[in-house]
Parts: sequence; structure tokens; C-alpha cells
Amino acid sequence: MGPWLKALIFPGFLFLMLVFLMVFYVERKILADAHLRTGPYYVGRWGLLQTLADVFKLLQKEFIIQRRANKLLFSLIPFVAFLMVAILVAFIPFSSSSFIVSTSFDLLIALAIVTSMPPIFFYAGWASKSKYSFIGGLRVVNQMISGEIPLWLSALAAAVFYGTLNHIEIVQDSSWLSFIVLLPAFLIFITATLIVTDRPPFDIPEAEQEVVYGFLTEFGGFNYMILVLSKLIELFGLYGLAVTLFLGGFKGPILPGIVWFLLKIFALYMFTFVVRASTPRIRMDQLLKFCWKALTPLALLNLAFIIFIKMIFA
Amino acid sequence: MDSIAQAGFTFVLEEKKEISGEDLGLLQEKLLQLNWGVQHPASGPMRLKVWVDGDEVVKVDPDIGYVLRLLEKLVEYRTWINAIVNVERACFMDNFGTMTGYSIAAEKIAGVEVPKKADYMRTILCEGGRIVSHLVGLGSFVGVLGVHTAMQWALIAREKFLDAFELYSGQRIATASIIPGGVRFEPTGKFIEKMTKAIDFLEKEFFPRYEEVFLDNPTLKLRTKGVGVVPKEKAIELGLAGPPLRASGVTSDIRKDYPYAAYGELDFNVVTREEGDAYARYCVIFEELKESAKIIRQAIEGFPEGEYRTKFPVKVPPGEAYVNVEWARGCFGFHLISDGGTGPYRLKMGAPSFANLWAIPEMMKGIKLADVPVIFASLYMCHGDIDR
Amino acid sequence: MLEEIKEKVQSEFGFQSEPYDTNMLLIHGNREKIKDLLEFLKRSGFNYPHTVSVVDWTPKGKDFEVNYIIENIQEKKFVIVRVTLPENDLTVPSVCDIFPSLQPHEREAWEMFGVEFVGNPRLEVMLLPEWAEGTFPLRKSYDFKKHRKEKK
Amino acid sequence: MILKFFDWSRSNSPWGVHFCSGCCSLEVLALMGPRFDWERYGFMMTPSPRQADFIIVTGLVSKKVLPVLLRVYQQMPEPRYVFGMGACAAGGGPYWDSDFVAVDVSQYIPFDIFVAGCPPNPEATLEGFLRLKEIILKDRENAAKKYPNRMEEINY
Amino acid sequence: MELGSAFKLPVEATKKVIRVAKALLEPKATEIWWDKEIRREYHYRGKHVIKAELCIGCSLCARACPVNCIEMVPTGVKKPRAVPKVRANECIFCGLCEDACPVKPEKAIKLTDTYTMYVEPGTWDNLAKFVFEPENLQEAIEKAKKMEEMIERKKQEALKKKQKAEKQKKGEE
Repeated sequence: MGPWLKALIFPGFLFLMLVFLMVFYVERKILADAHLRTGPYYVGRWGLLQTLADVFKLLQKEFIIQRRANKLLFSLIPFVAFLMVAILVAFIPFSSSSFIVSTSFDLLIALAIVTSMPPIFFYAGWASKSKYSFIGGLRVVNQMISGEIPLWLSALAAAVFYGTLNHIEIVQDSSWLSFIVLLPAFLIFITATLIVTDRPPFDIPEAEQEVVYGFLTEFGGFNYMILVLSKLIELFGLYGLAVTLFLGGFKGPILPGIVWFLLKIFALYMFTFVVRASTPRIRMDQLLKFCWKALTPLALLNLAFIIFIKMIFA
Repeated sequence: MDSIAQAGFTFVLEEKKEISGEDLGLLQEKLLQLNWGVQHPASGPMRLKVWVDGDEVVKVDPDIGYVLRLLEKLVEYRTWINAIVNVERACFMDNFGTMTGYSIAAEKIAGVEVPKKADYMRTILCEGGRIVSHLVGLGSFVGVLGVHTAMQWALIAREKFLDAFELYSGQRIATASIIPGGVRFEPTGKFIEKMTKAIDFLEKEFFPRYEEVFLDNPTLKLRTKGVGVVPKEKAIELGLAGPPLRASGVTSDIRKDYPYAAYGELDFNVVTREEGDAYARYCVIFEELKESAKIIRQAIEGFPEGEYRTKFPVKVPPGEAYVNVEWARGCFGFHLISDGGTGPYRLKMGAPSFANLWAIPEMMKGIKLADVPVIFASLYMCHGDIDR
Repeated sequence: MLEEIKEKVQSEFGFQSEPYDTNMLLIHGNREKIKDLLEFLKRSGFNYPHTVSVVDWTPKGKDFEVNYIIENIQEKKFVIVRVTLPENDLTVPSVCDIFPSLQPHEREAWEMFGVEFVGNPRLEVMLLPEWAEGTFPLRKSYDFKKHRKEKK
Repeated sequence: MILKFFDWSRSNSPWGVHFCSGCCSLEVLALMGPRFDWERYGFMMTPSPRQADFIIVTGLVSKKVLPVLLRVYQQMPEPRYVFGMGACAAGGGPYWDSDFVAVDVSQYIPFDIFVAGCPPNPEATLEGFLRLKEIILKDRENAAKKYPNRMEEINY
Repeated sequence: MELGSAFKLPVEATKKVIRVAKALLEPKATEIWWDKEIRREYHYRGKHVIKAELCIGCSLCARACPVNCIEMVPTGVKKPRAVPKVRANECIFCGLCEDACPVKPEKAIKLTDTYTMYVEPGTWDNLAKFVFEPENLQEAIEKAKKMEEMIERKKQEALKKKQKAEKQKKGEE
């Protein structure tokens, strides 16, 4: 397969779409299970086609731009956001052969893309000229920046341990020992991921009961779908990174690499959804304290620890 | 005039602020006025005007009246019996409490003695209504923190009680089952059985499951402890009612202080907390559920035989009565006046949620925006009750 | 407890009072001394006001009544202070500096009956829609059925 | 064929706006709960009207909330539907003689379906929602467009 | 936030997460209600059943109705002079009309015990058609007419008899 075909079909666009239909479905189903109810059931077999119906319904909706909104930004931002996070996925190796791009600075580029997301979401909130959107946008910037530092530091720990930035080399070097050594870094990385992608319990920018939907409030129809999709892809990309860096990527006995990769991501997703069903949202100032006073020092300590271990083994 | 000074703060009028040149949108506003409601996922049909400076709340002003029906006036056009239809719609969460209060007031004026069985039945129904209402209260409190699981678990238990009410009266929530002169329907063994089953479910399945996850939850405590603290003296001064008042350490419960229906013969405790914060209010609601379950068990055990309803006269002699009942949301006062006609001359409903609502501007000064829904939900108000 | 209050009210203010229900006392006050009376009551432990209830007796040929319902939350006793107002002069001094929590109740009573509480800082429309300001819907002269017929 | 698929998708994922103006919203809550679980059919609540497909007139609509209701209705994007619920929405219910209640809401906002009761049971409501799905499936042109915009001409 | 609680909090929260994860395996509470045809066994306030042949036209139900949704439709016969018609879109199913009905032992206006729902694709023009009308009204009217005729015939017969008797008396005199 050429890289263009790859970008379009297998680890690329179509595959991503399929995965996200499933992720939406699984999220609703697992939340429903935690609530002791059935969840989507009658649309398709076991409700499997539910999200497909949702997506195609959103395609048909009227496209509303608020009178005061910045029309160019408002209609452009979702596509920009989608493009950015799609680039993020391009650097993730789903198996030893199925990846779109592989350079010697994989990890750096992926993290750089994650870092450049907050202004986009801020502009999404700002352009819609709604008060709630605006506050949501401000909160996104605040939260993501404070979450990205532990994210970088814990990812750096892995990079220092393996001594490379190339994803495939990292996966091939990984072993049980590396998993154990990198376990603290992994935990920090997952927490930081939840913060950066504002998943519960850190879903402060889009807190339904405080700021309605945050920067998503004014978006409807197709625009809304793409924005939500890009947020989900960001989470998928970061989980892909976590699997690659800490959980051994596509490595695993018997089954092919891609299956192992997806299984590991699925386990992480399960964890996310159950957390959503059980942990209340925390406040902005508490989150900032948690990030700057607990998570960042821990990540620094962890980095020092990794460097120490590296010194011993080297 | 560019700005208005009100209550010590200066607010810039929105219309005057179109500055010439480049439109920077909301970036140039110092104080944002958020309309928290009428269409807002956590507000219900009311509006809180919240002025925020960044993430901090400067001032809050409630704007109510969005479910105004003027029940007090409507009751004047009804007869003594069918006024209950309007009285129970003061709030649907616990409609038995309001019906009981109105009926007791009407009976006091008319001089009608209610049979004992009706008293016990009223007690059971009132406590059932309290449980039903508190369950939704618990769920919505955790719901404003972004977790819907608590609400869904509470709804499972709620349905069991609604089933029992339906078996008794024929409707799930609009039961119209307590009238002046007793209760409307004969309480059957089937109803008692169903009620017992519902309480069994509540005590054996719901409480352990819920307690383990959502009462002792560290994140929940982090969010709600120390939020919206009202000390004891302040609570009395602000005129808080019901669970928020008891959470501030004031032992006030109409069921204990001025026993009505069959409460005088039953044994129960008044739940109080000393902290007076949002978490204490939440705990009081949860503990009261347990007390209510206890009361229903006792009332079922001591259920007497006899008539369930006496005749209520069509025309009631002139007179007036003031009756308080401990409703789910606090003390509900009925000032009922008769002029000798076929219906009430005037009914004043002293609503607890109305009193709680006007504590909000005082309580929400200088908090974070994220605490607004927490305090709002912890005060445990019902919009139908505020506006009437 | 209530007996003491009864005697003191009789001797200090000259107000008649009668037992109303069990645990309740009804004091017939007047508007000149209402603030002093409520201050006295607050000093003697009645510190938890419930509500303000206005009754319109005009079709019966009588006047308006304003009832302040106040509870003693420690000793569990109630007191109802009743002030009678003629229809053409519906003003009464506001007590919201003594009981701040009565302020919204007074506001509601003003909105629904037109009883003006002199000194209340916020006599604005609260519950009614803005176009209905000044209709005083809870008065007996405001008839829902009449309005309905007029519209049709 | 494609049109049919689009119809199917529209009817199978109706999202409602979270606007409660009366007591019937309690029964909608029960419908969202585990026992009646409307998510089985793909129903969902959204906090913002921009993403919604239908609005529920939950019983009582007072005259103060009526302009808000119509405004929320206008903020919804185009294929939009209205679910009338309870006696108050169609005849005033227990508040039929109150001057401050909009007695017949169907005068202002075009109902697609109406469920009787005060409040209607979750079963009846669910039946109503299933009928709404059928209506959405047939209604490619969006019948709501036929009704005039009455926002400007509310006279009390 | 102290460092100690920063460690403890995630651990505690994780415990709760595990507890909720257990709920994934517990039985669901969702009921598929249409499998059983009628969910209620007993005492449900369903739709109105009005029996015209029992009704005596006293209009007590219309007076007892708190929402004024019962309209007395004149029948054209003397007894019952009018029968109730319920406007279902306004009715709140409180059952007070049933309580007020003086007919014994079977009430002329009654709410069904079984579960019946009432759903209508309704807009402003067809809500007015949404009514519960009395059962077998025409038959009842005809019956009543026949009864009235019978009664009148009997009355006339009685009158004739009286007149005859009077005549006879007069004749005797």
C-alpha cells in the first residue's frame, strides 16, 4: 500500500471513522451498563448502528451561524482542528508495517501537535461570541497548558529511557522490565491525557451544568460533529501514544499486532468510561493546584528517577 | 450614562459598550453578566443573573416567576374537596405533604375529627413522598458535578415507590389521594405489601450500593466540603428551611416539634449536621431517607383497623387556621381562611424553597463560578414551590 | 412562655392577644408600633420569621390584614402579629431591617396585593411578568373569570 | 435509496433540548431513567438547543416563560419537531382559569404529537415518542416549516 | 492541596471506580413493558367510560371537575336531560368526577381500571376532536324515548282511567 492509500483507508481516514463510530457506541453502552440500564438497543442489532444514524442525522441539520459570530473562524475552526489531530494519528504505528509516516522525531512532532490544540479550541469558543462559549474557551487554554507539562515530562521519561524518539524503535525496544520501570510515568501520562483532552473528571471546559457545553455550545449539525470527532481523535491519538510508549505497542503473543494494539487502547478506553461514570468533576483552581503542585513535581521526580536508572544500566 | 451603580457594584450597560474600531468580542468586558437559565441544564425554569469577573462570582440576582400559576388565587375558585388538585401541584416531587397540610387546616376549621387509620395512611404516604423527593434530590446533587450514575441508581429505587403509589391511587405522581376528611382510597393489603417491598429494596440494595460510591467519595468531598458554609446564627437570620437549616445545626423539624398525623406516636430522630456546608446538606438528605424508611416500617406495624374517611361538609363555617407541615423541602405553612362558603376564601402557602432561594445572593458572594451549581443544588429547591 | 408574652404585650404596647391554636398566639397590633413590637419579639426569642400573609377582606366590608408569622425556634412556639389596614391607605413600615429574611416576602406581598412596605429597599416586580405590574392579582377585586370573558 | 437511508438516520437519532417548564419534566426524567430507558431507541438530551432535533413542551407554560420557549424553539436548527405533553400544554390543565398561564400552547408552537394525561405515564410518553419517530420518518419536507412564526405576535 | 492527600485521593477515587465497574455486571433494571399487555393489575385511573343508560343527568360530575373539562351535552329527552362529554386534552385524570357520581351501585362515569394510553398526532386544529364520549348514546336515547313514551302512555291511561272514574262518579251522582 502506498502512503496515500494508507492515509485514506487503513490506519487513515476510513479506519478512524469506523473506530470512532464504535467508540461512541461503546461509551454509551458502558455508561448505560454502569447506570444499570440497557443503552442503545433497537437501532441495528444491539444498537450497533446508533452512532451511524447520529452522524448522518447531524449531516442533514441546518447550518446556523449566530448573527454576531465571526463567520470565517466559526466555519473554519472545526476543519482545522480535525486536520491537526489527523496529523497526530499519522505518527502512530498500529503494527510493525501499518503506519503512515515514520521519522526520527515522531514523539516530538506528536507532542507538538497536541500542544498546539488549545488556541484552536479557544478560537472556536471566541468566534461564536457566546458568553458560555467564551468562558469555555478560556478554560480550555488554562487547563490544557497546565496539563501539557506533565504530559511532556512523562513522555520525555520514556524517550530518555529508550534513547530514541522513533515510535517503532521504542516499541521494539520495550519489554516487561521497561513496563515496570515506566509505570509511574505511565500513570502520570494517563492522568495528563485526561486533563489535556478534558475527559471527566477534568471536563471543566465543557461542564454541562456550569457553562452548558463550553466552546461547543453554539455549534450545531456538521460543525459540531467534526469538532467532537476531533476531540475524540485527540484522545485516541494520545492513547495510541501511551500504548506505544509504555504498554509495548503492537507487541503480543499469537494475535497479529494490530489486534493487540486495539485491545490495549480498548482497555484504556474502558477505564476512561468507568471513571466518567463514577468520579465527580473537580474545580478549576483545584485542577490547577493538582497540576502544578502535585503532577508536575511528580513528573520531574520521575524523570530524575529514569535518568538515574539509565545511569546505573549504562 | 455608561454604567449603573447598584448594591455597591458598578455595572456597565451592554448597549453602551459598542466601541468603535475592531470588534474584540467579549475580550474587552470586565464583568460578564451570565444568564444562568432559563434554558440551562442545571437551572430549571428560573434565571440567575450571575455577574462574573473571570472565574469569580461578583453578584447573583435570582429572577423567578417562570412557572407562576397563582395557585393561591386558583384555590379560591375551587370547592373544598377539589382544591387538592391545585394544592398538590405546588410541587410534584412530594405532593402528599402539601395535600396533608391543606387537609389538616381545612379539618381544623370545620372541626372534623379524622379516623386513626387515615392518620396512619397519611404518615405512610407523606414519608413515601419524602423518600421519592429526596432520591431525586440526591441524584441531581451528584448530577451537577457531572456524574449521572447517582441519579440513575436513585431512579431505580424511586420507581418502586411510584409503583406502590400507583397501586394505591391509580396515578404515579398526581395521586390526589389525601382529601379533607381522610384519604380518598381504601388502603389495601396489596399496597402495604408493595410498600414493604419498596423499602426492602431501598434498605438492602440501594443504600449499600449508594453509600459505598457516592457518600464517601473523595472527589465529591473535595468539591463540596467547605462550599457555601452557613453557620447556625446565619442560617436562622437568612431564614433557611428544611434540610439546609438542619445541616447548619438547628434542630427544627415540624414532625417532632408540632406532631401532626401519626407522627406523635412514632419514634424517629431529627437529622442534624454542624458543618453547614454543601456536603452536610447532602448528608442530611441521605440520612433523612433512612429515617423515613424507619417511620414507614413503624407505621405499617401499628396500622390500625377502621374507617379510612369521614364525611367532610360541603360548606365550612367561617374561621381560619395556620398549619405547618414538614414537607420534603422544609416547613410548609398553610394559612387557610374560610368565609362560610363552599370553597376556601384565601390560602397562603408559606413555601420553604422561596425562603431558601433568597439566601442565594448572600451565600454566593465571592465564590467560583463552578460552585454556583453546587450551592444551587445543595439548597434543594423546587421551582413550582418558589413561584406557586 | 406564651402567657408571659401575652402579658408583656398587653402592658407595654396595649395590644390585645388571644391564643390561636396550640402553641400559637395571635397579637392584634397596629402599624404605628409594629416595628417596636417585632423588635421586642425578636429580643424575646422569636427570631425565625416564616412568612407574611395578607388577607383581603374588602368584599366582606372589612379591611386588609397583614399577618407576620414568626417562630421561636428554640422553644417551638409561634406568634402571629396581625395588623389591619384600611383599603385606601395600604402602607405599613417595613420590618426588613429587623428580620432581613422577610424582605422577599414583603416584596411578594407588595406585588400581589399592593400593600406598600415603607422602607423596603427592593419593591420591584419579582414573580409577575413585566406587563402585569400593578395589577395586584391576589386582591379580591381582580377576578380571573371576568378577565377571561373580557378577552373573548 | 440514499434519501431513504437519510430518513432512517434522522428518525433513529432524535436528540431533545433540555428545556423544562413544568411538572411533566419529572416523567421525562423517569423516561430517561433505567426502567424505561429511552436511549434504547436512540433518544438523547442535549444541553444546548443548537444540537437538538425536538423540544418537549413539558406541561405548564406560564406567560413569562412562553417567549423563552419560542426563542429556544427558534434557536434549534431546521428539521425540528415539537412534542406536546400533558393537559397543561393543550388546555391549561388544572390552571385553566389562571391569567398568567398560556392556556393553549398549540396556538403558538406547532405540535407534532400530543400525549394526554396530567402528567402522562412514561409508557404513554414512550408510545408518543415512538409515534414521533414514525412522523420524522415520513416527514421529509419538515412540516414545521408550514406553520407561521408567531414570536412577534404574542399578545396576552 | 498537600502532597499527602494528592497521593491518597487518586487511590481512593480508583477504589470507587472499581466499585462502579462491578455494577457493569449487575442485572439491568430496564423493563420491556409491552410484553405484558397490561402492566397494571389493579386500580389505574385510565380513560373515562361513560354509560349513558345509567346516567341521570344530574351534572354533579361537571360541577366536581376541577378543570372544567366535562361538558353536559343535552340529549333532547327528559331523563337524562344531558350526558357528560369529557374533553380529553384538558382532563387531568384525577377521578373526582367518579367520586361525585351518585349512581349506585355501578357508577355512570368511571375511569377504566386497566391501562389505556391516549396519544394523538395533534396540532391546534385536531385537539378539539380529542374527547371521550358516552358509550351507546343513541341506544340510550332511544331507550329513554321509548321509556318516556311508555310513561306518557301510562300517564294518559291513568288520566283516562281517572276521567272515566270521575265520569262514573258523576254518572252515579
